[in-house]
Amino acid sequence: MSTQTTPADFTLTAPELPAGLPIAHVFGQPVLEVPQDLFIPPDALQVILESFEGPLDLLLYLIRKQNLDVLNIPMADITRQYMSYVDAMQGERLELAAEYLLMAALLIEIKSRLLLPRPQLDEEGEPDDPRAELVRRLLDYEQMKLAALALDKLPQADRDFAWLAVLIEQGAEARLPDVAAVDLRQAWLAILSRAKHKRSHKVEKDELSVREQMSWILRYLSEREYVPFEELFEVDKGVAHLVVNFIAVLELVKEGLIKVSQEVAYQPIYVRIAIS
Amino acid sequence: MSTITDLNYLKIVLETALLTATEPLSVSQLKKLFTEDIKASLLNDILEDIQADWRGRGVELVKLASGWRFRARAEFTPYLSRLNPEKPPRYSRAVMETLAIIAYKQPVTRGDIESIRGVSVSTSVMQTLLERGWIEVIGHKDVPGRPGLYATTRKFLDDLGFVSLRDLPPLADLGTLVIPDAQPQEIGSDDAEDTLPLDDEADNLEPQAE
Amino acid sequence: MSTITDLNYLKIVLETALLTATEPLSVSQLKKLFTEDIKASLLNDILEDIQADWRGRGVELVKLASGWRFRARAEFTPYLSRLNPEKPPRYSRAVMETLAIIAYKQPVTRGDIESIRGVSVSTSVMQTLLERGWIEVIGHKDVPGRPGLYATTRKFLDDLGFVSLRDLPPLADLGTLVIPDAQPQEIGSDDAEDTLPLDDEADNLEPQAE
Repeated sequence: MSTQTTPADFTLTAPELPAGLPIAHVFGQPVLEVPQDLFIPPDALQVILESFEGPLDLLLYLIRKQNLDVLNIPMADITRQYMSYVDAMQGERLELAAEYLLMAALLIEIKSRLLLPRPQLDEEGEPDDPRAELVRRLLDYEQMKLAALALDKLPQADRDFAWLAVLIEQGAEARLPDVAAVDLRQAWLAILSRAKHKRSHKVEKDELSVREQMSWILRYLSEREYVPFEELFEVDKGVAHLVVNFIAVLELVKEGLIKVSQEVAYQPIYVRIAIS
Repeated sequence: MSTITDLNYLKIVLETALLTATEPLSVSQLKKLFTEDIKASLLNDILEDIQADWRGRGVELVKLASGWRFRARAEFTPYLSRLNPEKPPRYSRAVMETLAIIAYKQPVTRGDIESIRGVSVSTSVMQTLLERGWIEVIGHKDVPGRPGLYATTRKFLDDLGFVSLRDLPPLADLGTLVIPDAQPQEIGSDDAEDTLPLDDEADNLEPQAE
Repeated sequence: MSTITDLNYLKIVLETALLTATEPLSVSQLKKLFTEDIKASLLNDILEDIQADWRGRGVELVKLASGWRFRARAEFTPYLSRLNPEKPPRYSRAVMETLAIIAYKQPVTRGDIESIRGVSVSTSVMQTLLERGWIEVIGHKDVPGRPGLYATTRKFLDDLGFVSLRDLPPLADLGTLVIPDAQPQEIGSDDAEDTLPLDDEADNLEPQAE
């Protein structure tokens, strides 16, 4: 693909990039530097790790931070620093660690091959530097990382500019908009992106079925005054359903939406909408 | 630009807002475009001015019950209908976000929706969904004002082809896909603070206006 | 109206179609507005004329991958966003890096993306870009598992204001990434790895007492 054409005034200020980027946000404050002594408070570690996009990103950060020549990576230093991150990470985020461990293994392998007295020769008899492949991957990744930043800075439809929407009144009967499941997901993404602190409004399937039952119970109660507790439970729907229904009742009580009452012990329990 | 003294600039902003709006805009909505307090009478004057500018063109600015909006003149419909093979309309983002919140977090009050969205929810948005038969009030919360509790209906599930709410697309992990929005440079009004999150990445991620 | 002889009327029809269109209109679509056969070159002239008419206003006519479309100038977004706080999300680095790899290296498989990023790419990242209509599967690679080949869509180009992929920001030259402080005299792209110095590593490789 040709990359010759340059749109008007676009310039990449590539190499300085990693320095200015906050590597993490701790309590809303940008953290620009990992502490030199590499003591990382355990709470901050997770935040720092989440701000890296993977082992290549972390490695690149370590190299760029120290202004090292990518072609001449001091393997011992970098491997040691890298390992201190991975060690710290292992307790916290095991699922992340696999990809990072793979990279650690690669670093150690390169380091050990460099220690061999005579470098291996490639087919053409040239010394074969074991770091070459790693360097290629690092540079390829960095190139794409910068491209992603450049793309993100471009004005995007709807986010940065609006299309025109002048109405055409078509005499025919008005058609109702279609909505598909994915539209709901996209809507939620927009809400998340605007949320003040990135609260993840995670809604799991289990929670959803509770929410569904909560709505069902409220509907049921709204048409009746007092309902015996048992009446809310349809026994033939199975144990899972009963449990979900019971959690829904508890949740409704907690939110102050229904009242559950019993006059005397062992007497029937009644449920009603919480209205004084 | 701290104050808008240039009437022509004011006019351009108004015209742009009306051309991009998907719904009619009332004068009080149009006021919100500016942090300065602009008199309704001045806005009305400018709107009539814009209306006059567009005379003799294919599109006209009209005043409807709910506000001002641009629309194509009827005489051009024969041309336009050759182009548009009736694309189904779309709901505004406000409607879609409100629907998503009711679907995933029901039962919720309007206040709950507003606190999740971070912006107020207009009556017309709720009305759109109620009229469609996709949401309903299933009770009232026992707090001052006794706000209605909204839930989705059977019809909502049917129309979207779901059997139960559990068929909704899962939302797990969505948090990793987006980043909190950057604070736009020059929105100073106090309600902007509620709607737009302060973000410390602003420097890196600001869109470049060219 | 049997024939359109009046160029001005032709222009009004075109402008009206573009102001009301919900997506970009190509010249061949615009031709369909008229029962008469209008030359593409004439239409292009008029389109450029309309474009010029709108200079200095809040709205501009732009030429995109799939055709012509009116849009509000980015500088007015701060005003407009006071009316509509809802807008599409700002995507995370994972999403943007995936998009960049697809845009610059297309067609690519998910495996290709993973090997460049060095981490697995979650399904929800791909789904987000597919749902946004920015990427699509354009075929399958003839290797075991027949993985899908991803490419960017026209909508991606339209939404970023491009006519073609050649308008993408140029990639940083790999050579300029090599040495961070010194300006490299010459960039020996492919040979670079052969010049790796091996000897001065000795210091670093010695076991160090801690």
